[in-house]
Amino acid sequence: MVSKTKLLMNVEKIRADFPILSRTVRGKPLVYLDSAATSQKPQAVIDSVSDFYSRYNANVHRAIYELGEEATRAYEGAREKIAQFIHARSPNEVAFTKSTTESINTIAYGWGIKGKLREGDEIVSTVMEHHSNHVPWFFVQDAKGVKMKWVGMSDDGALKMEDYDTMITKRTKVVTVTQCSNVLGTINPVQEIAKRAHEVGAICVVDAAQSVPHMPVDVQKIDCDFLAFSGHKMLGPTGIGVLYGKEERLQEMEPLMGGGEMIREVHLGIAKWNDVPFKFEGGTPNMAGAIGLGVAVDYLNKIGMDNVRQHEVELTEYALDALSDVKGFHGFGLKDASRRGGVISFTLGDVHPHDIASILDVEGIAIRSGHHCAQPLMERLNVPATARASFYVYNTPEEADRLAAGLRKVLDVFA
Amino acid sequence: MVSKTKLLMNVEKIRADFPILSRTVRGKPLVYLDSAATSQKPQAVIDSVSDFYSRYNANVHRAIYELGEEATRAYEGAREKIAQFIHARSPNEVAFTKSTTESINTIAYGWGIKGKLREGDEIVSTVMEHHSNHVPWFFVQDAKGVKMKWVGMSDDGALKMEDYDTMITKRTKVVTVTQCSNVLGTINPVQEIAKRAHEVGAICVVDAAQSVPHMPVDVQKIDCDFLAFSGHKMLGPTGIGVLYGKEERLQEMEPLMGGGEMIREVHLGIAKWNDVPFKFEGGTPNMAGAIGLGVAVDYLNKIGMDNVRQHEVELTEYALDALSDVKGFHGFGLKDASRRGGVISFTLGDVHPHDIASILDVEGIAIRSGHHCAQPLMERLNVPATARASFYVYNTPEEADRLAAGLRKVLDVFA
Amino acid sequence: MADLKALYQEQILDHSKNPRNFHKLEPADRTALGRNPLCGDQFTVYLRMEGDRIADVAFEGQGCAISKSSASMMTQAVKGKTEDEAEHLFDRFHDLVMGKEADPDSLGKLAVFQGVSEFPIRVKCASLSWHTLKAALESKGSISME
Amino acid sequence: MADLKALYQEQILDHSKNPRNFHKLEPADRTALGRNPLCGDQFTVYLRMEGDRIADVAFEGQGCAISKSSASMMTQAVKGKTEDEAEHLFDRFHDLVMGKEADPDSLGKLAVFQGVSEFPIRVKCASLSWHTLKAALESKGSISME
Ligand SMILES: Cc1ncc(COP(=O)(O)O)c(C=O)c1O
Ligand SMILES: Cc1ncc(COP(=O)(O)O)c(C=O)c1O
Repeated sequence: MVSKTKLLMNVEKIRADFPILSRTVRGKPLVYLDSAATSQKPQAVIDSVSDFYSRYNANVHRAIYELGEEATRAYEGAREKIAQFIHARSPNEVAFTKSTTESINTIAYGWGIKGKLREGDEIVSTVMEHHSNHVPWFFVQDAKGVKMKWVGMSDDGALKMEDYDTMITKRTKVVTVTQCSNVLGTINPVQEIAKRAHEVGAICVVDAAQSVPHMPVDVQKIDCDFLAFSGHKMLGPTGIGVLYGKEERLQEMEPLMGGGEMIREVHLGIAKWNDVPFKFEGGTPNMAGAIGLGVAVDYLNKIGMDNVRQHEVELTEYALDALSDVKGFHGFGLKDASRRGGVISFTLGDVHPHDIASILDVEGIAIRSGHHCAQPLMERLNVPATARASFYVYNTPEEADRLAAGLRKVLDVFA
Repeated sequence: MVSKTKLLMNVEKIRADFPILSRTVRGKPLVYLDSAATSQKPQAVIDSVSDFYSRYNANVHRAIYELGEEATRAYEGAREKIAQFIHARSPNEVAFTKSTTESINTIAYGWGIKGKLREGDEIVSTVMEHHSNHVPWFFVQDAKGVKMKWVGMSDDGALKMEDYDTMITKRTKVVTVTQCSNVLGTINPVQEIAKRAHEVGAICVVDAAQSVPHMPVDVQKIDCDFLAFSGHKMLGPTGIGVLYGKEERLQEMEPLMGGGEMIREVHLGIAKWNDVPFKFEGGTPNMAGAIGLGVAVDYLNKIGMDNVRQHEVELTEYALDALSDVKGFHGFGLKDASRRGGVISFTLGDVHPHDIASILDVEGIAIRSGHHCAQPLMERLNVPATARASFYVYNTPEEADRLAAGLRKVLDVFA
Repeated sequence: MADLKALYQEQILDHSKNPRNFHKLEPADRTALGRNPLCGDQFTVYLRMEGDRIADVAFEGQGCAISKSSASMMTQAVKGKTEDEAEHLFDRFHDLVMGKEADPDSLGKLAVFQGVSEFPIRVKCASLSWHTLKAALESKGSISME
Repeated sequence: MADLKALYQEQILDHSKNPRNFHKLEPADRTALGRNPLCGDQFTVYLRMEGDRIADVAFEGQGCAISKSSASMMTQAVKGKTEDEAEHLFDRFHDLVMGKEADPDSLGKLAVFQGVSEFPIRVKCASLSWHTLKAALESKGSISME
């Protein structure tokens, strides 16, 4: 068992930066254990958004005046920070979208529907994807007669890597996979998977919605072609996401949305696209969102992504230990905390996850229950739903203890 | 000439609500005349965003805990306010997007590319559209072999309504038009155009990016099938837009993006959509953006949209008058301010619009120069670019005077 | 613990553990499947009608304590009622869980669901079986809520 | 007015009103079209080469005062230079307008464009003709900037 004092980060100092963490819920101090759904925001991020609106709000790129130049500098500055954060070769490889979901749809349309995929081509995905990395590919399947295959999973929650041996063939054009499961926390070997994809000339798409916020991610090391994540899950504002793509890939790809900003020339009936990444940023972007995400990246860098990761490993280990003492607790996923993110899905005897969540809510503890936008995975696990607790930089071992105590209360109610 | 004191609104009181308006630019007090690009934000909107992040930030719809319920209530409350603001029949007719651009792309894909349009069908647009209402339709044209036609414009900037007589035929399936030109300010008779569309069974799409922020808009009276606008142009946050659609139309239409929130059921290879409007809200939405837009609507309602409109008519009249005294000033668009929005595009002798904008910038005056994302209109006007000043609730006649004085300085420099 | 007791009343727990009329009805005149894909809840409601009257009613399926106990008590409440009476009762039940019912006690045993109104997101749990009943009465095969 | 004077120097205004080498070159060895669709600026640069050397250079087109005067002064600056010298001069000119040139005065007349560095969005205006020159030297037919 991890001792509570072992935690390397000064979590109390971090907590002080998050105003929401001092609030109470139903009379109890809030224990927020739903960061996999959306994270809380430090004051610095909140202030950066207010500051943009209060001091230099203007449309970016086209304004020939001071305000517009300040806004453009901050917006493009955020792009640079994010590019560095994921080790992209250049800021041109980072396009702003509204979410992981938009980023993946952009790839599915641009590479799949409007792109090069043909009937007979194949897409290899997995059973543990979030709906946002399932449904866009179903669009491609339906529009282009492309065949989909899904890599399976062992009972303990690891991808069946051997499935790739048979599923990846010369027909494979896209291999898509989540780097970290939002239900099980499983961290998948995306570098290995990208390599397999490239061996047959397929591209590799990585859903990094649960990885970029929680661990160091290096797109050059992974060598993926595309990677997608959301700002709101990494201390950033809502409504901002990132589409990373290798510059050549972005250049080859058709844009999803047409409009202002993304064009170079428009005549009646004809348009020419702007350079990457602007080609993918049709319409006025979420400028405050991008700038706030840049500040979130600063904040995470200050802590250090290695420390973030380490903190979550320790906390997950501690929590798994504390929870395993609760009667009827059944946790899903790998036992080894070093192979998973800070996400614990579980059931408790035959108490329905909805009831668990409601009772914990009364205790001030916010967890999630349901299918977590991963119904195919629920079918694979053969459960209608699970309860899920997820951690971030501001969570403490004491909160894991309160969760365990809360679950005991659930058992009391249903005794 | 309108006397300065005639203005009915207490603009000074309004200005005090906008923190950015007290800043200086290059040592001069800011005169912000670029609201057609993006508007400034009142403190109440800025605070509502901070407040969301500081007090009740949580993912909407699926959270079984207090925070999530508060967030959902506020998010859905914003939807109700917006529905009322545009006189929709029900909040189900309002879907949140990231921008006008996304809203129009959603229609073009959902109705056009994934929808019912076939080779031989026709789309009737106009020469005065913004790129965001041009390019998405070019996608449909290219993907489906649909033919596009563009209604022309008289030299003074009015749509040639008689073009509709010949262009709308039995082949017409979509008629799309901007309610207010972002370059000329021309207000188009969208109600009449919708009627013409419906006579042949076509749908009518209205780009309301420049109308909803500035005048009362009643979607039931217009009787359009779809209508699109952006939050950032109406005192709201960046990264939030609205897609209005008649409920039957939304039900018939395929979604643009697949992902979380927008589905009811997902199995491997198969997905069933959620109800409208959620079907169009794939991914975690811009919750802070939607809530902030709701507060912007409250703010506009408090002023009253009739007053907003009246203020801009008066200001435009005043400004046109003041500017017409400047040597070489050439204004585009209708002379009658009651038929146009608060947008004045102009040239000044043979001084290039870029130079005008730079010199005004040094005077603290922010205007726009360029093609305003309306290159086909520039071609129609036969100018490479124009300068553009645009007004909103916080602008004053004194600012119009400063603009006129600034233009005289431009003439001095180039004398 | 005030709200907790309000939500998980003794009777609710009892009905969730020992649901009444929890079986298939064969033959059934009308049947409907109700689902809430968000939480995986899923109930089938079976009806045997005598003219306009619900002669017998039963259900099968799985769900949370709120949805299961509500289904169980729903079957007890509507057995013997006419279609109109059942629909009227649903309206009042809906008001109850929405916190809009002025006189909860007049709803008899169903009044225990009043506490749900403090947990708006659970309203759908409490009303799933009722919606399914309605679908069965209207002979719609299945419904889906979210 | 400090910045304003810095940007719109007397010489810049003079060259924008009376551009030098402002005509077509016939025949030209190399030519390129440069455009900035944002503002509609558009210049054609014509070159007559003698071996590696720019024997003659001229331009045509339209644009703002900054882009036009820059094109005019560019033609004066590169006439007689070798390709390498011209490219090197472009690099230094670019540094100048980006505010990175340590010794502006060593650039001679071109130093008047130093003020552009205070207006980053105008950098593209000042460098459009230079990019076009480069495209012509590399025999690319046209370029587009934004
Ligand atoms: C008439 C018109 N349509 C569409 C748009 C596009 O709006 P957005 O950039 O917010 O998507 C604009 C504004 O730029 C506009 O003025
Ligand atoms: C693994 C994974 N992929 C994709 C998403 C979708 O992210 P968003 O809703 O921000 O688009 C999520 C989060 O919900 C996720 O956990």
